[in-house]
Amino acid sequence: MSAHYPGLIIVIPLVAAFLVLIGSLLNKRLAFPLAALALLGSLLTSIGLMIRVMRVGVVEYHLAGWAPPVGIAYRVDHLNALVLVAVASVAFINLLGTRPLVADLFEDRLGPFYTLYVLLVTGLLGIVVTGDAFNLYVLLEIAALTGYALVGMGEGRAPLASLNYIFMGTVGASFYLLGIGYLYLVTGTLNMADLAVRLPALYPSKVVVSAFVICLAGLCLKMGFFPLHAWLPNAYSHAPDPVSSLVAPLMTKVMVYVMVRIMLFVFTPAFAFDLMTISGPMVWLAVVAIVAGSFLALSTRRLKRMLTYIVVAEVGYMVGGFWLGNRLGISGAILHIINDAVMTLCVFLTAAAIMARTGSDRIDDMQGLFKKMPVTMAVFVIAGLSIIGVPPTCGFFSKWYLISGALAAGQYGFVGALLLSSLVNLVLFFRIFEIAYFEPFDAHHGDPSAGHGGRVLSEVQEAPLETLAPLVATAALLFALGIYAGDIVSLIIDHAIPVGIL
Amino acid sequence: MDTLISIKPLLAILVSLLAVPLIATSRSPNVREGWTFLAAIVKFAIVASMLPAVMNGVEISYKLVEVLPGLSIAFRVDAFGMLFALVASFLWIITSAYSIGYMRGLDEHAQTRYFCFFAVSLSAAVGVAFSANLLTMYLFYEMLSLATYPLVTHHQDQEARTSGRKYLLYTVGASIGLVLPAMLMTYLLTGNLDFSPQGVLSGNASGGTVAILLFMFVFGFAKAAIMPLHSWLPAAMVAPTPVSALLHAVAVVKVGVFSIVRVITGIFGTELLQTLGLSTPLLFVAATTILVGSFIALSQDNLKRMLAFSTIAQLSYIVLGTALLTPKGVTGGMLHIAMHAFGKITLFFCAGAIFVATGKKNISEMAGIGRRMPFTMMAFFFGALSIIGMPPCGGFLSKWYLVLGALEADKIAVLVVLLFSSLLNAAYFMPVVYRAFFCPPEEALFEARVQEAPFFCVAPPVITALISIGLLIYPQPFMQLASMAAAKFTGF
Amino acid sequence: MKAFALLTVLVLGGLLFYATPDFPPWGDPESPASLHVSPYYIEHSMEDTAVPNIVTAVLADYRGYDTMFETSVIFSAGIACLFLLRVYRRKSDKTRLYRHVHTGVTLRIAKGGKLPENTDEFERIDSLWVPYDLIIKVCSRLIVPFVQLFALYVIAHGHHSPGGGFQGGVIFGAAIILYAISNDLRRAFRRLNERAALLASAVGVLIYVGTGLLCLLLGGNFLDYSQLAALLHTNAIMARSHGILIVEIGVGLAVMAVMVSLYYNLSSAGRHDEGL
Amino acid sequence: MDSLLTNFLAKYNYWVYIGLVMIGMYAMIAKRNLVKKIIGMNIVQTAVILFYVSIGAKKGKMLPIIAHGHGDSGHQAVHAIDYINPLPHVLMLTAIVVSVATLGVALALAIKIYRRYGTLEENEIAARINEQ
Repeated sequence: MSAHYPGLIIVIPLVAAFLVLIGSLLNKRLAFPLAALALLGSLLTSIGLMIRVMRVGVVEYHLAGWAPPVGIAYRVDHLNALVLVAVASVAFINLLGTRPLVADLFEDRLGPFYTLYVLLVTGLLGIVVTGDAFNLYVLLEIAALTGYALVGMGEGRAPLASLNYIFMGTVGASFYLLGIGYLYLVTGTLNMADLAVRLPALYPSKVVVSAFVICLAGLCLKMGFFPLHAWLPNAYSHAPDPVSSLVAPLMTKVMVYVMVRIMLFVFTPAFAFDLMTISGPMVWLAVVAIVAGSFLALSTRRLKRMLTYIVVAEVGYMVGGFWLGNRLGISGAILHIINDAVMTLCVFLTAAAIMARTGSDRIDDMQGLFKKMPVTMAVFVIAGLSIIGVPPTCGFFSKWYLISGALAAGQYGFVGALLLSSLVNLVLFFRIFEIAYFEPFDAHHGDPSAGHGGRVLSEVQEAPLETLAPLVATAALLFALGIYAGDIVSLIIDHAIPVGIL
Repeated sequence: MDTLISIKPLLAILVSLLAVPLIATSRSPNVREGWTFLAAIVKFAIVASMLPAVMNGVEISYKLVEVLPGLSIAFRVDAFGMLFALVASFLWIITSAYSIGYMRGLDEHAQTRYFCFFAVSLSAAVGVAFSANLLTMYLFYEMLSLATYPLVTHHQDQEARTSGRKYLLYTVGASIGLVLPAMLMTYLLTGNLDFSPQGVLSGNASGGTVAILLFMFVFGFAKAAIMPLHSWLPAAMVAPTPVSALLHAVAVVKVGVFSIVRVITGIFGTELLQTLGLSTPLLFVAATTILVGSFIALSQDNLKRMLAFSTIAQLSYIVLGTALLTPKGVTGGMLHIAMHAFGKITLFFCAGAIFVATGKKNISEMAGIGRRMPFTMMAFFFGALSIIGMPPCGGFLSKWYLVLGALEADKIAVLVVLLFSSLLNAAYFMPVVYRAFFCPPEEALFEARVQEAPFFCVAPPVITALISIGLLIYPQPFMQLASMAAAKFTGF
Repeated sequence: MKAFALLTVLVLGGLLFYATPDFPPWGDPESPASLHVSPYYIEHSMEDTAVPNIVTAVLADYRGYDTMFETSVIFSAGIACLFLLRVYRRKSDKTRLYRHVHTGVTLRIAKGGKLPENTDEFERIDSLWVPYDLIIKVCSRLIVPFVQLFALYVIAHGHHSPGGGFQGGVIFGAAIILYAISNDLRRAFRRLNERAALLASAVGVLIYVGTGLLCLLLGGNFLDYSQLAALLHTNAIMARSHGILIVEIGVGLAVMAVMVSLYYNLSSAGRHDEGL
Repeated sequence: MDSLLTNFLAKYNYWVYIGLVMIGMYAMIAKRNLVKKIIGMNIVQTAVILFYVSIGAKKGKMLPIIAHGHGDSGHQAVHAIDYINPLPHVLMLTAIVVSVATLGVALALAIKIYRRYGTLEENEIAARINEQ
């Protein structure tokens, strides 16, 4: 069976998505367990796949039995295997952690919700596992489409934000499709490995150059890379809480993965880093992204919005790290894909737990929360420390690699931006800690006449155990990822980066 | 150099961390403080149990986990680390007792939180002492910054909030902004962050780079309160006095100077700095801090703030001693860690005891207090003597070595600074003592009736003052540890 | 905003123009795209799958995996609309409107009121006046069966002529939508209600995925229809051909159901009343 | 001049596709009405479809259904040069479905927005949001 892992990792949640819907038509309480089983299945499969890749190297899987480039093939190397595990575990943990919230928010549409949820995860897993450039587009659209729907179900401005997200996402995906079309036009193939073989002879062609630019622009749009990030903060902050905590950690990270995959394994580093002279400008854009994201985050007093701006800055970390073009920088970017997925999950999940209790997403309404929700806040502190980059949490180690890479590449602007963003994050999180630590709830807190929708003091209590357990597990994961960062890099990421990159 | 693999260093760090859940879940205050005491004693016992081996020239090391290729979280106990760990863990026992008296005496809120974070801070301090490489040290350094934040802001009022912000911004800001990039640059240049007696940078970096790195480190460890990054320390005095006593006279600030000394000796190596002539600018920075700190202390009326500025000045003695780069100077610097610790903690304990007994914070309100609190003020007197560097207190010894070091290095300017600052020390301490005991009866603000603070508040300063005196007569094991470490670092 | 739009569009257009001179001329049989992979499809689809329509062969077999997700995309769109728009709690009207089917007379029944015994003669309506057009109803009633029959033909004949599951499914869905437009949504629900449409869409995709899974369980790779040979009592090549038919049927079912479900939700804004 | 014209004519599909992409993009950015934006989005997607389909074309060749493919008479040699490239068509079948699906979801959201704000003009929606 283990030979079929690459197929099963997608097929299990896909089948489950339909079963979730059918099951929910019978009894809507069936939706959650079926979804949980499916995601557990793909998590276990992804771990199995990871072990297999570490043991035997690259695993290929020919769908429908046709060898590439005629058929679609999966090609799982260390890079996808690692990202697969991250995606599967984040999705699974979030599913468990948000159950009470979902049951409350979408009481009358649990079936469709979990169907879309599982399909979204299927799409993301598919994007990561596939070795076919066009197949990637289809899966991208599955992930995006389900994402639009889930985001659009939020309160207030969510539908508008989601519609903007559709416009941007569709343009991004269309650009990607167009880029792949250009490559197909000159090579006649859609298989990534085959493209990498056939492209070097065509490098001087303007078509390849345009394909590169269009693809990159599309991907930057999809991942919310500054200055194409405008859709992201609205979409993620207005989305329903259980959705933001799924989409924010995974969507941008998977798109960064796609960029890494396309640049390193389709265009090859020789083209992306040496022939195209955009590494420098990309790193500087990343610097701007980081600085802008950090300061935008400073400018808001709403918890979720602040976190989404941090996501914008973090995308800058990864893109900048990747375009440093050296082994350290790319290792840092890949490591940060994993670490940031878990960190973002952790902060969004805690934010969801907090907002579920206080009924408000304003930072100022978090007064006295350390007393009221000690465990949740402790997890929040750990996640915050990780985002700031305090050892031994994982955020420190990806920053370590990124800064090392930048120093080695002589990109001192990027070093400065990373340090600055760490300091801004310090301010951001300690601002919240301070509010939650000082200022005990006063009597008129939660008074409707006070103008904000907070709840009365006595109602605010610790989140339910169902939410706490995944939260604590995520926090533990932050430490584990930090402590084993060296092993992750030397055992996995080192094998994922082409040998030519020093 | 013999090396012994043992888990003891890790245990010494973990003891107080493990005590946290016990402290946090204790139902009655007595049980809670019982756990604190137990943890403190066990910690000291573990540290002390490693002393004989270290005194015999054995280094104890333990590698926890390799986090990055060639870079681990690892511990190594040498003479210098031992010296600091010994001081910190011993004083924790005494401070625990003092905390009980102080916190109960003032009926403070959130005492459980206080004891928990106190324990965490101690773990971090000992962690810094026992770190085998810069990464591990950075880890515990940050942990200490964050763990002391709730202690500094304990009162949760507006003043505490402002001070807390300042505290974090200075200490964490400097460490992220300066130490982290400096550490990364060092790692990129050398591929190694282990502390070694010859340093790791020599031969790997140009003179300019070394100079930049040196100052990034020296200012980055802002806990050492070297000017201009000193102003968090007076602000942090809003904390309860035991916190000021143990953390802001011993653990936190000494972690700062300890880190600087560690980096100077273990990463740069005294030889490298000597050849590059970098000792002079370092001496200049330290001397400036000493003099300016002392002058500002002269002008303070709030007793704790005065002590804080005195601490700022005294910390730079240690840097100064190390920057002399001579065996005697380094010995003096290291010895000063211990001597200043005992002296300054006594003074803080006294300040707290006065506050508990009378509610007074300002020196001007303390005229004649010696008649009411004779034990406390006697302890204060001896503590002050130790800081000034006069016999019969231990402070004399460390200053003596510093002076010898300055002569050895042939730096007369340093000698002048040392002597002049001693004068300044006397100028700001002696009036306090004088007015406490000898002010005319009509000016005295207190009745001449002995009414001391609670026992738990008075006994600790008396004990530390006695130890301070004792250290002049029998300065072991600190003397031997300091000279061993100095010999190792300077290569003599 | 307009200036910005113009600028963006011009930059983009410039980029695209820049590359076009290096394109092979339109319709060039020697273009690289026509020389690498596609000749394999053209020359081997007959012997590999026994399907003359190469597009079908590539769609449902060589790149069948894409198509499976394509069906899933349609399915997600259906669920997405349902999720976004569906309104479950209906306002409890004080009065309800009924129409006498044969005469078109509208009755207003007050709260607590009852209809006459034989309720078949009355149907519930939502607004006071609902168009009641006999000619359209009768004409569409005549057209719908033929459209449906044609849809089945398109699905079944996809092996040999343009057509297949998507096209057939859309046509079948259009037939039902035509019925719903010419009558009203409530009547359409009587033919194909919401649950049935949802079930059909899920089952349709499941047929596709299930076939693939069956191949996997029979020992081949996912979607390798040749493994079905033993079950279908044919050789591997015909098994592929039949496999394609099976999945096309699944696709047709799913697409039909999703089209109908999309129409239900969009036309009534999720309220599932009479719509439009 | 002549070669320029032939070059232009030889690739007229591609020029048209570029024009369509530009029109669609312009509508998406410059138009205020959400439905017009959705239409713009659809135009972009359609333009990409046109581009792909143009790749597959071969002048004067058969559509990709094998002649005489029925029954036993079909076992003649098949030459790739005789048929147009089927792959882009397959890909675009998928892209069409994707664009339909996107359109559906976008319209559903537009309905939701209309339900909430009573308008589909962006500036009016912004005004409503500011009122709240």
